[in-house]
Amino acid sequence: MSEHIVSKKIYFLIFGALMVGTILTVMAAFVDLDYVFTGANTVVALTIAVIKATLVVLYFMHVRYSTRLTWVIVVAGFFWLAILFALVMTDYMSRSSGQYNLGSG
Amino acid sequence: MAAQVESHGETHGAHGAHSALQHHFDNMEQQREAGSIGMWVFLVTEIMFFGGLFMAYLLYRYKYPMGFAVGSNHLAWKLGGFNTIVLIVSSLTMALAVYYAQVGVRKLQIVFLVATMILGATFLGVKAVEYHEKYVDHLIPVRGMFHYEGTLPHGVTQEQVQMFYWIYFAMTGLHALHMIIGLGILSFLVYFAWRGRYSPEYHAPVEISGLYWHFVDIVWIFLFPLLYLLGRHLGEH
Amino acid sequence: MDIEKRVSPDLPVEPVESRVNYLNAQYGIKSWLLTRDHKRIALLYLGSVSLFFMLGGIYAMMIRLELLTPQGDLVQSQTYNKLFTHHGVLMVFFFLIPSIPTVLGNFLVPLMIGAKDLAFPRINLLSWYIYTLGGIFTLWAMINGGVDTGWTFYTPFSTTFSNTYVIATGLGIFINGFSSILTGLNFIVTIHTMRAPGMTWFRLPLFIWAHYATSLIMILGTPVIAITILLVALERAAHIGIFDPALGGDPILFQHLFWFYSHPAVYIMILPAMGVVSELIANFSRKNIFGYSFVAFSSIAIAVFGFLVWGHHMFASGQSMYAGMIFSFLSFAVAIPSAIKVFNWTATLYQGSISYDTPMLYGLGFIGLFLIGGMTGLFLAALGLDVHVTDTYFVVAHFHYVMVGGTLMGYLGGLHYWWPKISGRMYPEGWGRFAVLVIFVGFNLTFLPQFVAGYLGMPRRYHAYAPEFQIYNVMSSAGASILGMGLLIPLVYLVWSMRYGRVASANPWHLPGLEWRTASPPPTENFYVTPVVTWEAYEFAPPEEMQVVGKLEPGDAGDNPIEVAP
Amino acid sequence: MPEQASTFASRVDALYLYLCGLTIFFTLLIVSVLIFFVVKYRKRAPFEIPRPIAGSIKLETLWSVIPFLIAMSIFVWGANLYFTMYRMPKEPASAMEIFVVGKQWMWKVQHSTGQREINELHVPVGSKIKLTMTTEDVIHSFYVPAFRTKADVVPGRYTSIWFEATKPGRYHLFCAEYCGTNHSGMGGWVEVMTQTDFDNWLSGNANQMSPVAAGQQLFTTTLGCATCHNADGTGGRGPALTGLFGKTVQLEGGVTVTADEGYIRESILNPQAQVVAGFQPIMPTFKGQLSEEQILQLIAYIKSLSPGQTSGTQVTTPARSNNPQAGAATPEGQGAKSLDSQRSNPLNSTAPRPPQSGSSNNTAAPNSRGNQNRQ
Ligand code: HEA
Ligand code: HEA
Ligand code: CUA
Ligand SMILES: [Cu+2]
Repeated sequence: MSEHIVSKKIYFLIFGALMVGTILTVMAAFVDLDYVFTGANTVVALTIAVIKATLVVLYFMHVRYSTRLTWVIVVAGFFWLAILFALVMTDYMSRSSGQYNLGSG
Repeated sequence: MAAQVESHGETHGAHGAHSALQHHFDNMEQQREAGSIGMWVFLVTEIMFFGGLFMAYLLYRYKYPMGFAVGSNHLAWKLGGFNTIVLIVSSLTMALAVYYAQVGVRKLQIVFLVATMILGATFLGVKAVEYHEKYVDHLIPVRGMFHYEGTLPHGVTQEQVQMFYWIYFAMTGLHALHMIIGLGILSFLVYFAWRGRYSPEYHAPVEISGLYWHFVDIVWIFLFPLLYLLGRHLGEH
Repeated sequence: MDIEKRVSPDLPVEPVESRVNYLNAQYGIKSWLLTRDHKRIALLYLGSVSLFFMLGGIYAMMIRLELLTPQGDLVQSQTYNKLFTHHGVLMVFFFLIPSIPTVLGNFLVPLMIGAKDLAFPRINLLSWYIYTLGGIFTLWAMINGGVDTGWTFYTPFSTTFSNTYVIATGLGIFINGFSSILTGLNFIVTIHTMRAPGMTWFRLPLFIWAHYATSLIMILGTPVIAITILLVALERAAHIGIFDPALGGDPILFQHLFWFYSHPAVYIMILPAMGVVSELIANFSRKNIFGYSFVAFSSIAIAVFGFLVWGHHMFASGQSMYAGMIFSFLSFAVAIPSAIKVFNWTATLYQGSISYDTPMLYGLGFIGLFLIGGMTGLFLAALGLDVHVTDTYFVVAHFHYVMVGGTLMGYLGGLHYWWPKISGRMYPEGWGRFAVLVIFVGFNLTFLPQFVAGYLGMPRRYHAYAPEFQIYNVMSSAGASILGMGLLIPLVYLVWSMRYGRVASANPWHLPGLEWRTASPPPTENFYVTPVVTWEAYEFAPPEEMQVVGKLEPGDAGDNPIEVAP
Repeated sequence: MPEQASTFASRVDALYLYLCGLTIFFTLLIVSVLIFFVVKYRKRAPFEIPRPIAGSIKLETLWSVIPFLIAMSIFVWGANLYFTMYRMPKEPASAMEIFVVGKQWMWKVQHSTGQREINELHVPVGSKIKLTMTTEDVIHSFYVPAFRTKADVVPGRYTSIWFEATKPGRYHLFCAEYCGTNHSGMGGWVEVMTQTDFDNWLSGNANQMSPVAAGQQLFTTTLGCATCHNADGTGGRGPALTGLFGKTVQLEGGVTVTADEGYIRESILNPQAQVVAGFQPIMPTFKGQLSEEQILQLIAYIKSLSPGQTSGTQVTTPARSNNPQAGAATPEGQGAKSLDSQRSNPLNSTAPRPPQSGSSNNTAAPNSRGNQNRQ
């Protein structure tokens, strides 16, 4: 398959979206969202970051127009990171006192 | 060595003998694809490389949420935000440099590569200013040098703030290192672009370096909120 | 045996040099050190990997010598600690992990898929330089004083308490890691983009599947150990409390990060060997492998699920019990693909035409020893039992069974199997079989008693031990000297055969694989004509139907297996 | 088979035998089939081409599912055993608590009745013993093969295991986690005695203060905790400590924690990290001033203020009467002082630590522990 040339217009559109995302991130960070649930700010910040990253990956990095293989590689990368996070945190979050681990409070 | 490559299948023909074709590839398409997959696979290793630090971040933030908020609130978020914008613009210029390589406008290609480099250097300059501020504030997380001078809220100790700061330095330092490498790659690209090496048929190096540059940008997209903004909603301490 | 009989003594043996091949295409040191030919790089790796193996082996012999008596009288405890650390570091990072991929994989992946080279020849050479640099770094650290942390570098001992060359060794391993990453990257890209026409995924030899799976682990796991080692170095240098509980850090985090790589790394070690054994079993019984897709996908399954079980090294370490349970469950799950392989290999033999050449003997030895090693892995994955045997010689015996009995056997088997292709010469068959026997006996004598000592409670990394364990240690040391002798034999005759061995034909074993359809040794380009694959993997055909695509003239001596025996 | 001297031993051995049986079964199965095939189907003619066999889904299923089921049986068995071994017995009051501190390269033991030992552990046969363990420096691992139990001790944390010895005798105690130069020398003996022998042994070594008494002395006199928490722990400027242990505590900032060993330790070393709701953060840190053993003594004392929750001190032995509070006449930590090699500690400062203490001495500050807001 031959390569796909993304038009300049799309680049500028994405750029605009990224800027908006950045501004939103900053604005959201200063609003206390803890009343929704604890850590809501982080969730918002990360959601925006993930959207921004996805835009970069899809358009600036042309994954949208690439082979399935590229998709698989990208997804695999993040999936493995998730494995690392998930299983390590399983350990820490399920440590409870009174049993084998009397870790503090 | 076999200069004359025996190509196989139907794919050969048109661009069989481009001067940039390495002897072990059948055609440019195969070579380009190999390069691009190679870079993607490399970026996956980069994800995992940064991943170790993100893991440490996740764990210690989980353990010391307040300590992290205190440390974070002491960072210069305006400088960080400025740098975020700088990087996003540099991603745009990089994408445009690739675009002009694809359509074969050499002059604009060079212009945008150089613009990307200038933006990258700006980022590093701002970063240096930030590091210097931290140095002045005794926030270098080395034993004996670190001391957070602000008042600590209940439940926060010096160690926790220090924990934030080493993660901050490790992550942004590693990121900056990648930026520096990126600048090195870009200067090669500028040199070869100036020599007229890239054409609509052959510009894989520009494209692949672009992937790298965008990846470094993505890392920053996560670092900025995670490091600079995590405790802003709690107000200044 | 019958192969040897078929050699007609009066047949003129054509000297290898007469044909242009990768070995004689160019001469001089520079042509080697700057080569981009994957086959030459494989030989560079063969040299360096063997060097590290011998060093590691010498350390092993010193360990065994020390453990002859319970008192710990030969060397001081500090020295002993360095011995097993150096042994472990060299064997794991500088021998076993690179061994099969960089030597056999480098040589054979392009040949087997019908490519002219790996996708990135320069990166391939670079990876060898990085490996060498890392090795020199590590050796330098060892000569200057050494490390005593064990190959696992547990914190806070390694970060705060040890006063040996932790940073230098760590950097050596860190550098070496990039060589591993680059090799994996190269393989993945090559297998994806460089297969010859007609070489579909399901026509790939299982060796390639195994290397693909291995490469996945290399690129996904190695970066994590790299950053972890960097953090250990940083913590040692700046003492900022990353892993130091005194400063709010968590030493267990290190263990998570370390094993996130190091457990998958044990599959980096075993998967290529499994690939070799699949080749050996199929080819020496002249049959296609039983359940091809099961064997192929079990490699991928091992690679993927292998990432989910690292916590089984931490059952007694202070990890949460629930996490322990998850990890234990997954460890049992990951054993199933290995079981599938073992059963399929066995079934492949059914109604085959089995010959007893040295490589096959290694292959059969592998199955038996890996079986025992793997089954004892199940002992360790069983939570309540692991509490008793963790950090004892039971573990030591387990991993030597899989690593030495498994991977080393596979590596030696592969080396013998492809030796004619690599060197253009045959190894001496009689000596080969004799060496297998000695190695097999020596190996079992060395490591079986360690299971007993371990279950009786002898902790590992012990310089001096309780006298009641002596009997097992004496047996083990005796076995180790037999094993050492056994390993000496191939070392000698392989070197010898490079010059004096019988000249090998293009296809001495009469097999259908692509690598056998080019000359021995192959020309630099591998194939003069890009092969078009029209046959399935392990599809045996009468010799006259097997087309040879990598020769200069059609009538090249050695092409017709009936006229010219090996 | 090593000596079986605890209630776990036979259960671990049973699982072991089951696995040995499986291993032998599969090894014999595969090896005999292998040999049979290799002999039966050996090559008869040079270029034989045996009939290709693609495979069989039925067989594949069979030899995936059966091993999986077998594996699951091992998993369930092993997990069950694990929980028995590592989860404290339900009735904590019935267990006798012993404190163990690992240190390069020795095990320091203190009984709830005050007896101290190094590299030895005396326990009575037939009662549940709970070990609460930590370490002053690196990770060690407490391993008694005859009991089939072991656990790593991790700096900055408490690890507990329990066992019930079943047979009097002298058994090896090993350190199983590599801990440096003299790792192989870090061991000793566990002496399991009949109850009467044990009582005699206790009374023969009774001139030492119990951890509770020592802790009380630290609390009231040496450290002056009583100024704020009151001598009987009823509280004052500091929160009340009576009945605290095991309860849920409301912290400043809305967080709640369970008052377990780790919490108490944390509060002593890093008082600012967990301030009880309604109190001022005025408590100074005791980081660097206390050995691990002294912290354990304080914990023992605070536990003793919550009678329902205490464990060790509840064990009534004749020896206890020989070990009266009068023992308090002996100066504090007589044992602690002599056993603890008096590590000099550069970190005996009050919080927050000034930006000095540049000594990069490797052995610095193994006593001071970081705080942990969460485990
Ligand atoms: C090549 C390397 C290699 C391989 C392949 C394996 C394979 C396995 N290992 Fe091993 N292991 C090591 C190298 C390896 N290991 C090393 C180096 C260490 C120690 C590190 C250190 O601490 O220094 C270690 C330690 C280790 C531990 C930690 C011990 C401890 O420290 O307490 C555990 C625990 O679960 C474990 C389990 C397993 C399991 C379940 C497998 C499985 O993958 C095995 C699967 C294979 C089979 C099961 C055999 C074939 C199957 C059949 C014949 C069918 C019958 C099967 C069933 C009924 C299920 N290993
Ligand atoms: C690839 C991995 C690998 C290999 C191949 C080996 C090979 C051997 N190992 Fe190793 N071993 C490890 C990996 C490996 N080991 C690891 C990871 C550890 C843990 C380290 C730690 O705890 O940190 C360990 C630990 C370890 C111990 C435990 C130490 C302790 O805990 O105190 C012992 C003890 O017997 C031992 C013995 C041996 C022996 C006898 C061999 C033999 O198979 C070696 C045979 C090889 C040769 C002898 C060299 C080749 C032959 C020649 C050059 C001929 C000339 C030589 C002679 C005639 C002597 N090893
Ligand atoms: Cu303490 Cu090993
Ligand atoms: Cu493992």
